[in-house]
Order: sequence, then structure tokens, then C-alpha cells
Amino acid sequence: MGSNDREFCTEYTGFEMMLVSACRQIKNDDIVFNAFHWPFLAVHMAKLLHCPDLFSVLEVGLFQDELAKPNKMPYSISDPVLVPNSLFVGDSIDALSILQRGEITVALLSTSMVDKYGNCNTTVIGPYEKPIYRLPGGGGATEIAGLTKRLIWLIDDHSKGRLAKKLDYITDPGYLDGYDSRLKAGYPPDTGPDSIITPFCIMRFDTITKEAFLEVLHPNITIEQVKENTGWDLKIAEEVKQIDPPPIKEIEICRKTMRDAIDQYFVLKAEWTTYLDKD
Amino acid sequence: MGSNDREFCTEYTGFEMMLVSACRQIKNDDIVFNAFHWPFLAVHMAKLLHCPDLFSVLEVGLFQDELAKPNKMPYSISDPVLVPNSLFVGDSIDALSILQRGEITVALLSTSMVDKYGNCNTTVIGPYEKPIYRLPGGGGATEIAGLTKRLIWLIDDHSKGRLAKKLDYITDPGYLDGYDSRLKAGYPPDTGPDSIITPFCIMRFDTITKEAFLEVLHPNITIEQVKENTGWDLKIAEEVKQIDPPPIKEIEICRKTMRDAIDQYFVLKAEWTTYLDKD
Amino acid sequence: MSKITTKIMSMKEAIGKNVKNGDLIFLGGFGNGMTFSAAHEMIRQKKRDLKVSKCGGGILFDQLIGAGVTNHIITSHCWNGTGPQPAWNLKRAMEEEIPQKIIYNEQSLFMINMSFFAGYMGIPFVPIRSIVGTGIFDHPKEVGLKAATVECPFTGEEICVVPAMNPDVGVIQVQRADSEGNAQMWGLIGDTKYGINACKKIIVAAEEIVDKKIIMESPERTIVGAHKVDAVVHEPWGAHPSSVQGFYYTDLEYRFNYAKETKTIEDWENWLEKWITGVNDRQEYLKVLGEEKIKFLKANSLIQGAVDYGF
Amino acid sequence: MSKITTKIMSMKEAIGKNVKNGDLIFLGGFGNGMTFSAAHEMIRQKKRDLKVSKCGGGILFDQLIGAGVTNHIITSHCWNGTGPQPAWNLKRAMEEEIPQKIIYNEQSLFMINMSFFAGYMGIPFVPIRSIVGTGIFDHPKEVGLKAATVECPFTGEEICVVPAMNPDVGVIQVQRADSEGNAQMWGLIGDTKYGINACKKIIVAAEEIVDKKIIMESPERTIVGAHKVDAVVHEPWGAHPSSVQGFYYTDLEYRFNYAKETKTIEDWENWLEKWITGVNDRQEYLKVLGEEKIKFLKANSLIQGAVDYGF
Repeated sequence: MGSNDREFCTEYTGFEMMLVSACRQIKNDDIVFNAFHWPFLAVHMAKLLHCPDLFSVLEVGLFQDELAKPNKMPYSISDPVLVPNSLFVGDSIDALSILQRGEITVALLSTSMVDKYGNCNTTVIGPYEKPIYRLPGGGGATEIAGLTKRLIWLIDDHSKGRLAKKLDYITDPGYLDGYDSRLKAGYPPDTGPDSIITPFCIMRFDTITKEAFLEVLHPNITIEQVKENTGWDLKIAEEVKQIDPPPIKEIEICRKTMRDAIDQYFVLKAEWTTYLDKD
Repeated sequence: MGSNDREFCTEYTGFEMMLVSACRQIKNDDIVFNAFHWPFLAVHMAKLLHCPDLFSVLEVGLFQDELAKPNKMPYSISDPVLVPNSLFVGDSIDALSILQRGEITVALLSTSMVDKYGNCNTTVIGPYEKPIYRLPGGGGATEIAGLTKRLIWLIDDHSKGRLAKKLDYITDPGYLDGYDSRLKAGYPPDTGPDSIITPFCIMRFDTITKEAFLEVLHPNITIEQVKENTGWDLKIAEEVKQIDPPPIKEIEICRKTMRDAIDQYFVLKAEWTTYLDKD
Repeated sequence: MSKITTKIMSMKEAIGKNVKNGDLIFLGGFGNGMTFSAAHEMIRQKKRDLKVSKCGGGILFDQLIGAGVTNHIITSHCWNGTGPQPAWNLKRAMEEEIPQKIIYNEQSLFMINMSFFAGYMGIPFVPIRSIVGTGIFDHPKEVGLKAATVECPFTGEEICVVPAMNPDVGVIQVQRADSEGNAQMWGLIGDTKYGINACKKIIVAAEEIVDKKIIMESPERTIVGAHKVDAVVHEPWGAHPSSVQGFYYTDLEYRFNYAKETKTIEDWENWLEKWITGVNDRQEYLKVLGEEKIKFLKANSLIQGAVDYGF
Repeated sequence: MSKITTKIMSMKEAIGKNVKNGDLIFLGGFGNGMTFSAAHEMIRQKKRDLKVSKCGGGILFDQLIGAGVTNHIITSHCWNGTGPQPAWNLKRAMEEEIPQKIIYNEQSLFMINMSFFAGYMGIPFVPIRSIVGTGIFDHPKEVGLKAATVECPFTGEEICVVPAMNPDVGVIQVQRADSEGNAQMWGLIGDTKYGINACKKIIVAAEEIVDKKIIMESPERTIVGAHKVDAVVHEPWGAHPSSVQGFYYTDLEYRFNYAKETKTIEDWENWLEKWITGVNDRQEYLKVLGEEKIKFLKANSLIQGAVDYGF
């Protein structure tokens, strides 16, 4: 690896830091369920950085263990570019069976709103039948959340609206009401949310109460900042770890990935792409 | 068609007559579930005689609507010759789903023992755990019997042992205990045995009691002969029809089919093949 | 329907003959082979009160909703997949009842797939290990029991089960079919095989009509058999702006612009006129799309996958 | 098992490492791709008390029974498919407890397929519409609850359900695999895809070991993925006397003779010595079979089924 492995990047956006933190959670021997939308970027980065053989499964019904060639960011889980670059192409039930058999070790999901037990809402704000805002719905995220061993939530905006005290609807199951309520609902015992990653931090879940707590601060972020922008009274780890700024190498790959995504019509907010054109 | 359509054959075996009667039950617009072992022959004959477009489904997971080319008798349901001659090749669940969705209009099955309600035993004589004779078991016949609209049993030897008063085991469901017992067991209402065809005759089932009765006598067979060789007190239709000897054309196709089967190691008893080498 | 009668007809005829107001419709394709041409014909024929089921809705549902064709959607996701950006007609219908109040029968992806699978298998339900504890399990109440739990007689565990779905009419857009309706699809199929076989009536739209011999060259690619098919439509580019493997790529620009061009009702009405009600059929639609875009989207050929079928 | 470690090994090693006495085994292949080579190796290694599951048993089961390897078979049919003629070792075991008493857990074809499917799906049971009222529903009693009925919460009907099966070890004989275990099979698959994926450990025997690029040329033909595979055996002709599409045809003469040559215990013991215990591996078996027969059985090539995967 080049010298920039150890050189830290000083200018980067929170969105970039979120992606970097996210991609680090993936290991080369993971079997990852790869999902639209930011997870695509994080998994792509992981493949380029430290997981060249990553085995990934997509809900449309395929699996692969290397980057799509031509090295193009698929615009979605159903991009035809994926087909001649996969080891298996079947149907959605094939993909979901891998999940339901308990073979998926890790998945990342980007979501609209998460609560302290790692439940998510991508369906509706307000009553289901008469919404204030209608959202897209869960797709396969419900199953991915229900059946993955290590589930990682990505929230691209750390705010009280997104890390919410109460959800109007649960689209994707986290630990439901905490403690053993997820287990009692019949979800496999070795599954559930592992962390929530935002531009500010990484939260993990208490092994008993199943409540999220702050574990890792991203560079230059304070505990106060996190607490103020979280919709519930966030618990804090005894020793919160503050990580270093990302190495240049990681940020370079991150920006390359973001550019590839923009080419495929991914919509990235202006404040996330501040440094993209400067490289 | 040639002149031999109207010329009757005078010398033929009971096995041949059974096959001829069986193949006549199949119509060109039927969707037939084609099964090993004598049904293969009857369906093959039907395709050659009057069902050129017959749509047939095999339990290994394929369907086709014409004769396999090269025009070879498949030695079994899993003959690889079938694959490049089929319109669909999938798996057993695909085939069985067609059956379970209620799309199969007719099926023929050869069996070891049938009772008066059209139940069959191909499993065991004597107790299940400690048999006097162990038989092969049902394979897909259980489902074919359970889910086909018109089910036709073929018994190659009309005797009290084969048309039995009581079965030690039901492998394939007919009308169970008669009347509405099949319906009560949950089988679809429009399904069930249509007939039993033997070298001697065709039996059909009473619409109320669901008991088999003699309806059609094969040429030169008497009611007494049938009754004496049936294991239960066989009921007789008010007007039993005695059919003509088969046209030469049908017997020719039948013998060609039998020869093709022998080439593929089908085991035909000597008394069935008496006239085979004379043609 | 007998396989002897000719089934080849126009999309206009296929939709006209087979789709009745109030029917439960299945539309095939998960990102690929989406049945846009069929959906547009339903809009032109002013079909009403359709219940429409499809694993992922996207802008196809958005158009059916905006045009007032459907008042009940059954899906796991409905948004503009490109971006993603909102599906504005869906939002207007749900938030403001424009053009009408609709029921969004929200499913999870696995749930809807297994419902089609149960329909495919001819069984009343199938167990799944997800959705308990989520809103999907029982909202909206208007549609009755969406899922339930039963006690497994073998393990004693309480497990979620989802009911079979058997739509009245299904439509798929495939690479090729023969004139009797044996239809082949390859690439990303999603829920299409199980969904279409669960349907009572079936319309096959194909990029190419081929001889039966071609079907028999790789019989594993057949997803529905002639014995079930009611209409066969030769409809090249029928899935635009989605993709068909080996034929054309997704029109990302068009889909991206769709979100911008349908944000207000006025915008949507213009869009509807331009692309759907203002054209008579797919041929005219393609003229609006233009030769340059068609050339741009056309797939580069990559012919492979032959194996030895010898015996 | 990690996909990095090399998995290529001999059949001797694969069976030795992965099959324990008492295991529940799945053997793939419905007429085609039957795992004879693997079964013969289990016999040579004197495995005992195996429970063996397979949709149709045939002479493969007959050999495992005769050699005393299995005392419990789970299948829908066990006879010599050619003819058909009896499977004599099965008859001796059932009727005379020679070489030992065995349990024949009789299934219907749909039942065993759906049991594997439930195992594949990771669910505890699946409904089926057959077997109620037959002996299959509850015999033999020794194995406990074989099937049950539950009330459908949606329709109210009472429907039969069959339990999931998840064998300890599965073996398949396929056309080709890569060295990591991505395995492809085409032609008649029967229950193989669902059965093998339901297994906890997996041995893939392949006619050819190919580069991963070949796998990716027609990814729909993959039936099991490397992430689940424990051993990959390069085993040409491993399915003889059954067929492998594109490689060799069924040896009908051999199977026909098998029934004649195994009718008595003495005959069977001679047969066992000649074809199984008297040879060390598949290579030596093929020498006994002889070049002439091999030439006769070799498939005529019929390469087809390429389609356009372009985008």
C-alpha cells in the first residue's frame, strides 16, 4: 500500500466519514447482504480497500465475490451489469433463503428514522392510512433487519428527526421494545442491530437492555453535539473512543466511489460533495 | 389416414388391449402428467395416433408438447434425451406445482393393487414395519392420484390379487372410504379416479358412492370373467358396452411402441409380446 | 385457453380483452423487464379500480396512481429508484387523496414474494421468519388479515405465515416467446416466475417472437408455459425505461428527469400527455423517445452461456 | 468454511473428513447425476448407521443397504428403475432383516421435495395438498410425527404440512464447479438444488473443474455457492451408471444386469467385491467398466443455449 495509508485527511464531509466508518465494519470473509442505497457505496469501498473477495448477496437474487467488471457502480440492485459478473443468478426467493437460513453475517442499511432500540421507519410520518408524509416503504430491508447477524444502520443526517424518540411505524425490526422482545417475536437469537453509524459517531447496543449507546466519536465531534442531535436521552459508553481522521487512501476511494455513484444518477446532497471536485 | 383405420385386428394380447384403451382416454387438448411405467407407452401411442400436440408434464420437472426427437422412447422420467426436446426444464417442485395448482387434466398410472374406491398400494404386502413383500413405494404417484382431474389406473393383470378387496397400505389416494371421504380429507373437489383399465375392461366410478363398476368390456371378454377375477363383488353398469377389436393401425403403433420400450430395457412379460415379432 | 388458437395480438387488444375494472393485476419485473407498455395501455383504456401487485412499485406504480387507474397497490416499495427520489403521484394520493384515496397494502419484499410463491404452489400460505412486530404485519386494517402466526406442529414454535396471492391477470415483458406463449426470461427475474404462474389469465409481451425450436434450445429459461397463456404481444422496447438484459439498458436520465417533471399536478399532466395519452401505442412512444436515445440505450451484445445438452 | 482455503480433495478425503457414522445424509440427483462414486466410497470406508435421504432411491440405495451402511432410508421410491425390477437388497432388508433391520421412512415425491425446500428456506414446515388418508402420512411410527395438519388462518381449511429437513452432509455430482465450490448443474435437477442447500456440510463432485469465469458465463446454472461448500472433488464419471447431461448416458445394460446379478446374497457379495470393495477409487472402477463401454456411453455433443447477456 502507498504512503497515504498513514497520512490523514483533514478535509472531508460528515457523509464521507460515515461511509468510511461503515466500510470498515465489513471483513473480507463476511457474507454481506448488499442493499441500495448508501450501503452500495460502503460495500463498493470495502471491496476496493480491504475485501477483494467479499461474498455479497443481492435481494434481486444473485451473489458475487468480486467487483462488477466493467468496474461500474450498479445504479441499483437490479442493474443488468450485475448479471454477467455474478457467480449465481436466481430469483428473490433464492436470495432471501440465504438470509433466512442464517448465512448472512453482515448487512448495512440506510434508513430514514431509527429509534433507540434500532427499529426503523421508512414508511410513514403520521397515521398509516392518512400520512403527513408518505415514505417509500421497506422493500427487502424488513427481512435484512430481521435476519442478519450484524446489522448496521446508516443515517446520513444526525438529527433529532432522524434519530427519533418515537416512530409512527416500524418498517424494519430492531430490538422492538428492547430486552428479549425481539427474541420473543420469533427472530433468530443470533441476529439484530450491531450499530448505528452517522456522520457524527458509531452507536452500539447494550447486550441486556438492547438500547443504543454512544461508543465511538468521529474526529472533531463532541459527546454534547451527539447528545443534542439525538431524539432520545442517549446513553454514553464508559470510555468513548474518538477515532483518528481517515487516511487519505480511504477518502480517495470514498470520493472515487461517490463520483461513480453520481455518474449512475445517485442523488448526493451538495454538502456531502464539497470536496469531490477538489481532488 | 390409411385403410387400416377401419380394419380390425384379430390377434392381440390383453396387455396390448389395455394400452389401446388407455391411450384412447387422452385428448389432444389434455394437459397430461406423464408417468413411468406403462403410462409412458400409452402417452407415446396417443401422441403418435391422435394427440400430436399433447402437452405433457413429467415429475422430474419438465414439460413438452411433442415427441422427443430423436424419436426414442425415454427409458424413464429422467432420461436425458428429454431435455433438449422440452419447452421447459425446471425442478420437481415446478412440475408438482402445476399439479397442485389444478392444471393437470388427465394422468395414467400403472399400479400394483387397487381397491373398489380406486385407492392403490405400491408399498407393502403385510405389515408396514415387517412386510411379507416389500414393493417400491409411490414416488410421485401419490400426488398424481391426489391432484389430477381425471386419473386412470392401469392394471396389467386382471386378478383378485391386483384388484383387491382390501389393501394393507394406501400409497396413492383414490376415493378413500368412498362417498365424500376424499373431499373431507382435503383433496380438491374436481379431482379423483376416473377409471381403472385392465386387459379385460374399463371400470368407472359411481358419482355418489365412488365405488368402481364395470362399464366397458374389451372384445371377447365376458362379465363373468371380469367378476370372477375381481377381488370384490363388482357392480355392473346397467348397460355394459362391449367395444370392437382395435383397428390394425392402433395395434401397429402399440407394437412399435412396445418394441421401442424393449430397446430401452422396459421389462415386458412374454405373454404380452406374443405377436410382437410376427409383424 | 387452448394452445391451438392464435394468441398473437396487439397490446391494445390484449389489455382490452383480458383486463376488467376491479381486477387484481400482477405486473412482472424487478427493475428489469418492467411492464411499462402494458401499464400505459391500461391508462389509455381508462381502466379503473385495479388492484395492482408487484414486488417493487417505482415510477410504474406512480403513473398508474397518477392516472387514476389503481386505487389499491400491493407492494414492498414505491419510489423513484433512481436517486432515489420521491414518487410524487404516490405522495399526492397518500397525503392529499389526489387524484383519489388509495390503499397502500404494504408488504415486505419476502412477504410478497412468498405470497406469489404460495399462489404458484397452489397452497394457502407459506411461513416466513420476518415481519412480526412491524407495521407491515397488520397495516392497513382495511385489507383484513395480512399475515398471521401459527404454531408449528413439529417444533412447537409460533411462526409467521403469509397468504397466497392469485391475481386475476398477469403481464410480463420478456426477452422472447413463441407464438403459443412459451416465454423465456433471463437475467434478473425477481418475483416474475412465481408471480406470473400464480395468475388466472396471462399476457406475455416479448421483445422477440421466436420459433419453438429456439425455446427448446435452453428450456431452463422458460418461465411460463403456453398452456397458461392467453395473449402474446410482440412489443419491442416494451419495458423502457427499465432494462431488458441483452436488449437495452435502463434509461437513467429519463427516470431521473421523471421525478423533476412530475413534481406538481400540472407537470404530471403534461408528462402523461406527452408519453402516454398523447401516443397511440409503443411504436409512437418510441418516436417521442427518439432514435438517438434508443441507440444510446441499446445493449452491447454479449452472447454466452451455451453448454452441452448432449446425451 | 472460508472460501480461501483449498477445498479440492479426493473423494476418499472428502468422505473421510465430512461423513460421520450416524449422520443424516442427502444424496443429490434424480436419475441424473446420482452420487454413485460418493456412495461407493462410504461403503469402502465402512460408514455405519447413516440415515440417507434422496427423492428416489433406486440401486444406489440398494447398494448402501446391502453393504450395511444405512439402516434408515428416507425416500419416495426404491426399486431398480430399469425395467422396473426389484431392488433385492432392499427387499432382503425389509422382509428378512438381512444384513440388518432398516427403517424405510417412506415419503411421497412432493413431500420429500417440499421438506428439502423448507430446509432450503429456513422455515420449519410447508403445506402440501396431498398424502392425507394415505399410509405415507404416518408410517412408520418409529420416526415420530412425519406430517401433520394445521388450520389455515386465512381460509379456515385444514391443510397438510410437512417438516423441514436439514441433512448433516450433502453430496452432489454436477457437470462443473470451480475450485472454491461454485457448482453448476443443468438438465434434470429434480430435488438437487433445494436438497443440497438445506445441508449443513456440502461435498461437490464435478465432472470438470473450471475457472470461475466459466461459472460467470451462465450464472443461472449455479445450484450451490462456494460459501457453503466444504469439499470439491474432481470426479469424472462419478455418476455412472446414471447419466450426466452433456457427458454420458445412463448405462441401461449395467442397471438391467444389476437386478439379475444381485438376486441372492452370494450374487450381491460378488457384485460388491467386483465393483466397490475390490477397487480403490473411481479410476479403478472405470477400469473394470472398460474402455468400450465408456466409449459407448459418452454423450454426443449438443452445445446450445447461449443467449445475449449484454447491457
